[in-house]
Amino acid sequence: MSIFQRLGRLDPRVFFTLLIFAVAIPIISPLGLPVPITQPVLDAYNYIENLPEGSVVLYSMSVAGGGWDDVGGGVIATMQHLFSRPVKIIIFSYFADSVPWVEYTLNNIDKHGKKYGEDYVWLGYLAGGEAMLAGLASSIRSITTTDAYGTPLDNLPMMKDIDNIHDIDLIVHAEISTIFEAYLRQFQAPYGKPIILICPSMMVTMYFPYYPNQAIGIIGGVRGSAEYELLIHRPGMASVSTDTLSTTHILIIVMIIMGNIGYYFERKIRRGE
Amino acid sequence: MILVSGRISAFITLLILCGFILWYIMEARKGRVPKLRRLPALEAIDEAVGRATEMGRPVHVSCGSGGSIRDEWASQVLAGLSVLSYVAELCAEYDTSLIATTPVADNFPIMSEIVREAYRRKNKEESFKPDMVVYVPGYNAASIGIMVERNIAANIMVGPFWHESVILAEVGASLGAIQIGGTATTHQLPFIVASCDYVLIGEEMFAAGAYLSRDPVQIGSIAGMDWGKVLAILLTLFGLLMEAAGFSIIKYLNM
Amino acid sequence: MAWYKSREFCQIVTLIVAIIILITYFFDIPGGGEVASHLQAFGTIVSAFALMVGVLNLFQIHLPNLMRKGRYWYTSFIVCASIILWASIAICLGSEHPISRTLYMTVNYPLSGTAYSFTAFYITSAAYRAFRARNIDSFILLTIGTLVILYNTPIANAVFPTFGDIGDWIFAVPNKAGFRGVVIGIALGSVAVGLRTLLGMERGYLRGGG
Amino acid sequence: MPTEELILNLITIYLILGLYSFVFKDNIHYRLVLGVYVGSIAGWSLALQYEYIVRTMSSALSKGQVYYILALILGLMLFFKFSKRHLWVYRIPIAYLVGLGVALSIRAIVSTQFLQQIQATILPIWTPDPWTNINNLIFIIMVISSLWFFTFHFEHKGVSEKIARIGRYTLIAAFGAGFGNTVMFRMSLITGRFRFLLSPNNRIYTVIIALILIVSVAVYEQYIKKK
Repeated sequence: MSIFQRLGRLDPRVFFTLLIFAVAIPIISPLGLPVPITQPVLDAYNYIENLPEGSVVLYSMSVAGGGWDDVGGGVIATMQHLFSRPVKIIIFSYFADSVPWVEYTLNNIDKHGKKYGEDYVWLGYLAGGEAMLAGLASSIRSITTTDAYGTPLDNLPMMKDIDNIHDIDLIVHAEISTIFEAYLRQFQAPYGKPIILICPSMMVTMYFPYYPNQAIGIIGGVRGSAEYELLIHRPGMASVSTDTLSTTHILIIVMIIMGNIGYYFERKIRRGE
Repeated sequence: MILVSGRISAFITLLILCGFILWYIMEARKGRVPKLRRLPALEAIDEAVGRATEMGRPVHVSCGSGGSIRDEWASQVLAGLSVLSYVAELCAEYDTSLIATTPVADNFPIMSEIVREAYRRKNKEESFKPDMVVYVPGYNAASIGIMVERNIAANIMVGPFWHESVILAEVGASLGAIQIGGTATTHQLPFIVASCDYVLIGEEMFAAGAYLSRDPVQIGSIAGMDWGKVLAILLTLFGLLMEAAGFSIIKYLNM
Repeated sequence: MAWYKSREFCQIVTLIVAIIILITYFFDIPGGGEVASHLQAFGTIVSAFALMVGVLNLFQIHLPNLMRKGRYWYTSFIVCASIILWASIAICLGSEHPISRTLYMTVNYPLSGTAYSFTAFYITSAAYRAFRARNIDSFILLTIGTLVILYNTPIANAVFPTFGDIGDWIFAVPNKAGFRGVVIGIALGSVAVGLRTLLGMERGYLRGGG
Repeated sequence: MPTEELILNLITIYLILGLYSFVFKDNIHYRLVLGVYVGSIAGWSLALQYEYIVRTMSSALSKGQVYYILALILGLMLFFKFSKRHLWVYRIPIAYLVGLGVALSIRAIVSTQFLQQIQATILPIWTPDPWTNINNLIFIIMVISSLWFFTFHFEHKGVSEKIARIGRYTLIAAFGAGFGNTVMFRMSLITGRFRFLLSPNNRIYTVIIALILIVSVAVYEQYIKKK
């Protein structure tokens, strides 16, 4: 068997090892490669930047452990951006697993003097799936009468005049699973509320048909997150990961080329026989 | 009792679609069974089980790596279950060992019931073992452990899949198993297409149950779906024409 | 056989629940939405019990394996032990308690993250196997796939900005169009499967074959 | 680094490396970590579901919604799965779940995945910008042909076959794009794990534990072979 032929029949473990190096090297010594900014991210940024004073934002933080590394940067960056704007924020989670990450996010941003209960509220994990979202749209109090810490909503100053979807101006939804369509069905289709979506990069292709009519902006994965971090001038966890994206992607391209060379020679020899 | 605004056109469309399907079902009852195009992926199931039988190795079936029978993924899970039912029957017939896995607790009891039922139909209820259907939390890492441990010869994965699809398919390929995949979770379709031997793309998997049953009435329901597609195409073209004439139909679609 | 033991009875339960949910969605019935949301809340409670059934199934499989010291009996032992450990800590102290949190952050989070990232390995081998110019189909898959990978590579993008334009076009036109076709088809397929299930004709669900 | 944190980190590093070791070879460390993974997820979700039931039931009962007892009974009926004689009991909650799922999966799908998608396909093809017109036209043709590709009943012959073929190519192109795009997501996940493993504090331990794993697997396999 020639060397070229062998290229087409490599043991997968060879490139598993190469992959480990491709990931590890930029982490140990960062390369600092540039990232251009894309339109869906810019749209999301501009919308938040131009929210009128006193707007209410419903933040659905539905990211859990497994996907945090991909979308966490975007979550922190958008949350940071919202906290720097004169708006009120209501946070809830669709999944129980997301609860620790909400606390993690709130501990890792600069709150710009926003006070709990007056400027932002954390409702905790709200069970019930899509029915919960429908309930939330008609009345928040039909789903939960207290916040995550057990304080009745009526005792929180900012919640006094807020109860249903009509009091809310923007929905930001961060997810790692595929529940975004439920948000479209419950918030966007019936009430026409704008939604900004933060989702893993692989979901971008799936959700792209909804942009820009149904989702006004999409922040997709590490790359979108890194762009958003650049826009708010706070490089964070996503910016660190973009270097490894370059190296690993190049590795995959090289492997595809090797596979094709191997295949080409294999076929040539088979034809010769 | 009035229709909720914003859902009127959807309700009417749903009725029309159901009408198409019911019409073909009735036609089929009268003996006019529509012809269907071949779906090689479904025909490959027999081949896959047959090969597993010859090799004396088990068949692995997965009805999705997420998505429960009680939420909006139900239709995909049901499609997977109909394939499971068929495979279980084949396995019962040939005495091939079967292993069905799911990470979704809701689906687990119903899968187990379906396999038991399939064995009962082939009068082999005594061969049914509770460990044929396994609830596997931590599916991404644990299911491949099971696949390697049992050294499966066929890997049939039809249902709503998430990132696990590529893991399962690649491990299956490394074991040399025949792989049949099908899903309607659009972002996983690329992997199923790239790494399985036979694929059911999106809608094709919903036809699986009817196709495998070879029941004329169910086959009728598939032909009904085709008219739904024609409706979609006609609506698009009609919308374009009307738009050109300066009249927008979009607001009627949102009614 | 008593009527309540029959499959037809189950079929009727399914049909009634489905019809209530559908009617309350499309029609404006006073209190209808509330009934539907209670029915769904019931569903969540039932599925919480389904999880318990699933965990019992784990014991059903792993305990006998442990008893007869079968293959990988040590895995079986650890599975049973960690279920008991985790469940008892998180139930007794509550999932919000610092000890439960530490447990979650030390074990559950890193392990689920690791298991998720398994895909990174297998995706490379899938790309290697599948992206070969065998025929027109795989040639298209290869070309578009490679272009999108390059589009997503920050450095390639910075060096050749054209990749950005090509990538944007791929996403806006063929990708969006293809998936739109798939999505519309899925809607139709779901309606068909749903209807067949409600009519008691779908093969998978509580029904005989054939 | 305080000792407790170090110990926790060492445990985490072992768990991560043990799980990763499977991609190279099925080995004893993978099997051990797998047990922890499966068990911890099952135990953790058991606890969450238990909390959920308690919370929902107590809030429902406090609101006087006594009928939530029905849900409890429905749930308990699932346990008849383990009874041979009364198996029929557990089909009822399943029937309930299926009814719920079917209705939920079809009720909104017509609007979001059918009508709104059609609506978004009705794009202007007579704008002043020729480039947009061409793109929109290509787009519409691709959507229609990929829909046509899925027809099962109509014969694909002649023109019909050509349309279906355009549809097929469109789908494959879409899948190629989807594949290429997912690569990024996966790579960012693995990066997250490696950022932890290779953080300045953990680097050295990661290397040590990795070496221990390799050596112990080799020794263990020799031992098994001899036995």
